[in-house]
Amino acid sequence: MEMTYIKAINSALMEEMRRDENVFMMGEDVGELGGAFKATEGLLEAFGEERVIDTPISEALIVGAGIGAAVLGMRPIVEMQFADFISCAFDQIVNMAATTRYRHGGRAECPLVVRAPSGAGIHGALFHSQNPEAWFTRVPGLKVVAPATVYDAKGLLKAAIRDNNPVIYFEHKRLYRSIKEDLPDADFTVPIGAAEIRKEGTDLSLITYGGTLGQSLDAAKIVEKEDGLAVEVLDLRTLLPLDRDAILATARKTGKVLVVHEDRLTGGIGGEVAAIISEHAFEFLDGPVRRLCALDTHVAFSPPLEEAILPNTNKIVDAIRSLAAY
Amino acid sequence: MEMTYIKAINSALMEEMRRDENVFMMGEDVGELGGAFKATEGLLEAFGEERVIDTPISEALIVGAGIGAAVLGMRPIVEMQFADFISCAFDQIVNMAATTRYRHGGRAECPLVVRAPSGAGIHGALFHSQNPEAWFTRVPGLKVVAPATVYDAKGLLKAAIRDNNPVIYFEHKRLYRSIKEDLPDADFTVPIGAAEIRKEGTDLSLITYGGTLGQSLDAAKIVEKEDGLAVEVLDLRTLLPLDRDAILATARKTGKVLVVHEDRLTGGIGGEVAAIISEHAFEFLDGPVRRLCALDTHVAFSPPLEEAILPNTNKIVDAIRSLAAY
Amino acid sequence: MPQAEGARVQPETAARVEYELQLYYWMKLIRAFEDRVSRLHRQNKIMGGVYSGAGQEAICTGICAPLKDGDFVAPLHRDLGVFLVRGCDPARLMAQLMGKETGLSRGKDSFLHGGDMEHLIFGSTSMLGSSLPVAVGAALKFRMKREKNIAVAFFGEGASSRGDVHEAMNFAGVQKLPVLFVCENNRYAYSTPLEKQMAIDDVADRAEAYGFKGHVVSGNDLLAVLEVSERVIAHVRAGEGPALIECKTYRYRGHSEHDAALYRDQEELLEWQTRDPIPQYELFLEKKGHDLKHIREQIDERTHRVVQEAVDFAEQSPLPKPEEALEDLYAPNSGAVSKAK
Amino acid sequence: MPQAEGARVQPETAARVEYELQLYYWMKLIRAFEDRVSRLHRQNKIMGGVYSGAGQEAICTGICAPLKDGDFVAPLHRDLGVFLVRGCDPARLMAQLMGKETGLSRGKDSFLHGGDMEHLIFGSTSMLGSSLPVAVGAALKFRMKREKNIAVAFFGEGASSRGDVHEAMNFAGVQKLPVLFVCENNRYAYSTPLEKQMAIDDVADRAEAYGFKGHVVSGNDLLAVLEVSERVIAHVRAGEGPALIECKTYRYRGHSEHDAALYRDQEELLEWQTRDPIPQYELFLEKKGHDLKHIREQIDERTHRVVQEAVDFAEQSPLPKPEEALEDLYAPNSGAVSKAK
Ligand SMILES: Cc1ncc(C[n+]2csc(CCOP(=O)(O)OP(=O)(O)O)c2C)c(N)n1
Ligand SMILES: Cc1ncc(C[n+]2csc(CCOP(=O)(O)OP(=O)(O)O)c2C)c(N)n1
Ligand SMILES: [Mg+2]
Ligand SMILES: [Mg+2]
Repeated sequence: MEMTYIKAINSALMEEMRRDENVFMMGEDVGELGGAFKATEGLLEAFGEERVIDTPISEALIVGAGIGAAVLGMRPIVEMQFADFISCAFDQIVNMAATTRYRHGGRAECPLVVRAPSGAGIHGALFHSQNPEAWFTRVPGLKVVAPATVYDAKGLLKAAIRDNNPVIYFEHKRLYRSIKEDLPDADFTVPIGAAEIRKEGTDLSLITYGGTLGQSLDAAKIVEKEDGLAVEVLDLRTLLPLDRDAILATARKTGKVLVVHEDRLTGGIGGEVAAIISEHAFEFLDGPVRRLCALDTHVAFSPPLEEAILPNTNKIVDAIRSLAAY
Repeated sequence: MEMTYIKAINSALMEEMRRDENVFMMGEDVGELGGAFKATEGLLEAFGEERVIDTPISEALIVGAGIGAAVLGMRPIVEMQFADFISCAFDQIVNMAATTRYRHGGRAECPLVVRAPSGAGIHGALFHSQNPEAWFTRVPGLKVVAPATVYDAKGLLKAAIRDNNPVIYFEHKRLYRSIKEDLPDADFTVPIGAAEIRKEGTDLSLITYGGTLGQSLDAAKIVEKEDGLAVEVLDLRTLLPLDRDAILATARKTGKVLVVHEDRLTGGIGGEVAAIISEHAFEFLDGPVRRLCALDTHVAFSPPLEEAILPNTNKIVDAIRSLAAY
Repeated sequence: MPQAEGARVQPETAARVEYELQLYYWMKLIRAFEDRVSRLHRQNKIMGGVYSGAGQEAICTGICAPLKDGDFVAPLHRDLGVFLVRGCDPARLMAQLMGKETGLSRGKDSFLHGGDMEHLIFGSTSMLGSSLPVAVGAALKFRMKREKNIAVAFFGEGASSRGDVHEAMNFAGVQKLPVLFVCENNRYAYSTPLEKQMAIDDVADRAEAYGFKGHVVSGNDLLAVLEVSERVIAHVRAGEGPALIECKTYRYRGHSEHDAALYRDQEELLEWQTRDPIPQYELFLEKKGHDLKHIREQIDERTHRVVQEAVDFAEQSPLPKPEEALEDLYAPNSGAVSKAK
Repeated sequence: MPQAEGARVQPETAARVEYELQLYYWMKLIRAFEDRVSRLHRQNKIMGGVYSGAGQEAICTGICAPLKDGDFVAPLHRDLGVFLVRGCDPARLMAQLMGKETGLSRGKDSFLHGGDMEHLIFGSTSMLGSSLPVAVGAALKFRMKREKNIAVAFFGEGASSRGDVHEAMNFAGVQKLPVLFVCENNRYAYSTPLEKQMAIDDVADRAEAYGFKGHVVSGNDLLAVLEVSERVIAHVRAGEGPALIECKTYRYRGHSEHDAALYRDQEELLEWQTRDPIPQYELFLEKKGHDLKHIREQIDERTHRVVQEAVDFAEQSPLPKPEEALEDLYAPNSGAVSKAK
């Protein structure tokens, strides 16, 4: 069935709640409203108030209560209305959820999913545009995923729900209604921890995820056509744990790597990826690992500023050309 | 005067509060107790309850109130009893303090210092051993410092207090009473943003900061003596903004770089440093940029685990030898 | 008791009359400004989230009118009125909403997140409730510096569920700080009705759990708000500690301009509209013998002009330049002299 | 009213007598265990932070005694007694404190941060107050699954200042969840006395602000704690919503074993020691006609043996192996079958 990214999320929630009665949904306005973005539309009608819980504005409680239910065997999915507000639940995620199993000596499980609508490019300004993934990818005990396609949106969410560990699921708001895909009717999951090559190539590797996959593929097509460059595009899909094999394989294959993400440069995941490549594929490199990311600032509101700050297809094209020419 | 690292902090606080009546101190048990580590000892007696404020256990309030006083021209220094609890004030730091100037269009200042006793190696286990610096070094609008010497402990704290921006000051608990130095009696500051070469060398660069500087210097001495290796040791001192010039200069000079920190490998600052070097000193590299950091886990309690997790002099020696042999 | 403690009988001075008309002007200006903002949003001239406070004008007006120079205010997303009553230039405010260079944040942030520190209006983040600790810190400064100013923090009943609100109120109570907490209880947090947010009727009841007094007032009745705010603000200013005023009210529009608010009963809206703060106040003016028709015409003309000028200014203002994206992140450190008096 | 609502007169069954002696045993065991822990700390056999609950034994005992199988408890740093009363093996608990492989966390975490999920004892993080939302989530599960279990969250009056506590209590009130909040008010948070923590006398007063009832009880009087806890737990279990019990108490030792507690008045300590929960309860046993001397001897012998066995077990247990540092981070995903009944 053809569906949008947001619909894929919605149908994953529907199907998983139907499949497993221990799955439930909790967050602000997830019930009657169906969520600020309609990701949870129809859930209340299908599963009732006890499994689709509207909460007060209490992000720490939302995550904390999710943890409490999870360690008793439930599979809560909690929603941050915007990923930006995950900062208000930060301690619960990085200290409580992430360490639950470790500090119980392996005798506890915390199968919690935190859904976080992230990303910029929608005039959301400082507090509705954030890409907070790198705050969490440095936290052992968590898993972090960031689907870039409709298929992955559904498959990774299902995998996250079925995973026995806390998973932070970053869904990119700009993709919600801007991409569509024909999905199989049968149940499927996308494995957590596996990157995916979206386009093969031999001249240069472009490693990206989430909101910048589309732009990266567009850019790859442009340089293919205009410059005859064969760019390999690797979609990380899971940000913790990183798929080191896939990252190193493409780096070794092409010898030139450009990392692209919408999160800012400094402290973004690109640094970690570049460091891994530089350390473990050093002999294979024909040029520096470069990064094209948002500028090192907050995502500003006014269009000229936002445009200057965020990556886009043109900027990626330029970066590819420059690296190819190295 | 010879003093310990903790005494250097204490005397910086004393002197700055004496110098500027707008400086004040706020936190849990900072008054009569003088702080859990005695960093604020004597302040209450010297400056009274109005400028040395014992707060309830409310980290978000502590930082938030600091911001409110700061934007009105005060210079609050707030203490997290342990850096680990900074997670409870996370939103106030990364969203409120870091964006204050930006979202006011440059028409506000937030001269706030957050002191955070961090670091492991004292059997503190998961929640009293954290090195949370990399959560903050990816946040524009903040400055982050991490002194490794007694001199810097004092000079960077003074610079932080006089800085017109929010500064997170990570003080390493293991250094509190384990290192001593003779400090000048006259007022001095250490500039924020400037790394410092602690030992010159030509064979290999070791870049580090905070708790691992001492071990790194020890390791450098060992390999100098035993292997005749001249290791250059760069102490970052400021983690945001990074001193890119100093980083690139040493990398270009020696062609081989080992980054060492007590924070975990994945998502630590080492990744950013390695990425910067790999991108901007690519032509100069004679080997991969390597990282020696804590293992990718929480800091466990039991001595054999803690020992396995944390870097130490021997591990650094091995890493230097291995990279030198590349 | 016909002469209750705080219900001071105001002498009918010319100043008082002028003040009462000024209050009317403010409510009308807020309404006119916000109506225009909603329209501009529909015309795609304002992007991003737009949160109308229509229906709640008596609160911003009634709380801010008794404030003095040097008082600190921390408004939230629905408190455009606070900006206007506290003296923010309407033109710069409109430019802010349009992301212009001349706006409060120079295009950096959207809607009401740009503050105006010249008027001690602190720009909030989006994280609801997180400005309460900040207001408490401002009050701490006033106390430390022996200034007779107060800090005022506004928040919705929805925000009251945030931990930051608890921490802020508790500390304010312990330290007896000059801070006024103003809860605008409009019965909904986005789509979430009161009963899913709290198990009590009045947020004001929380104040006692922090050692200070909570007051409940009809937020749609300007005179009622004023009566409480004048009295309570005087107490707070006198150093008697913090206070909480809860204003019961209702938002007319959706949560944001994107929201059709289908989760609400249309009846409920209509009923609240019969308690609109503006006609209520007009009745009072009429009773006091004012020629309301005349006044309304005058004031409508004035608010219309002010709003139009604001729109003109904003529309003619330039957008920021791309390179400004990296400006305003850090304050320079020239001399590092501290600023507080 | 000699027969107050909850003061149910217990028939003097053999079971009741046994229960009363069991309570005595628990208090004595906690005291003996903690005394030994303090000693072991001085001997450098326990590293890291050690927080003694000496003086507060009646609370863990009186709250936990009426609990049933399947109830969930979230103790904090001073609640070693909760582990013992809820059935955690003393030997594994002692091994936990010594960082041994056989400890609750297999050496991963220190002191009471290792939980014992076999007995539904949830290991807390150090971040005070953050386990209250977790307990609320456990209660949510009980409600969803129609289980007649309850969740109990312990916290100090110091932790009550944290935002998480507010968010947890508010939501528990809204949802009328089967959760009991237990505040151990020992007058100090580390060095910080009550009056710097809150402007009210009783944390219990906060409960009403969340729509449920707060109860104050002498935390040094086991019978008083029991009287309230049996009654309140029955209500919570019956689905009547959450409740808060505040137990007034005092900690004998410093905040941790590193702390000499010089900020406290020695008089205050001595006065509280006259209200020690153990002799108070002994008086009760005597009044009931027990041969106290005999019982005490028996029980001292038993607690001593249990503690000694725990120490022996812990000391003989191996330390974890270095390579285990990377174990226990992630749960395997074998089949991913969900676990709740
Ligand atoms: C911490 C946080 N969580 C969620 C949101 C998303 N959000 C924006 S406004 C709103 C409802 C606010 O309700 P209330 O505080 O009652 O103010 P009102 O909009 O009714 O004026 C929500 C949930 C937010 N801004 N901040
Ligand atoms: C969020 C947080 N801030 C600070 C601390 C440090 N700390 C540990 S115990 C303690 C005092 C706790 O007081 P209270 O809650 O009353 O419990 P008590 O120790 O008196 O039993 C403090 C400040 C902490 N553990 N967590
Ligand atoms: Mg509301
Ligand atoms: Mg206490």
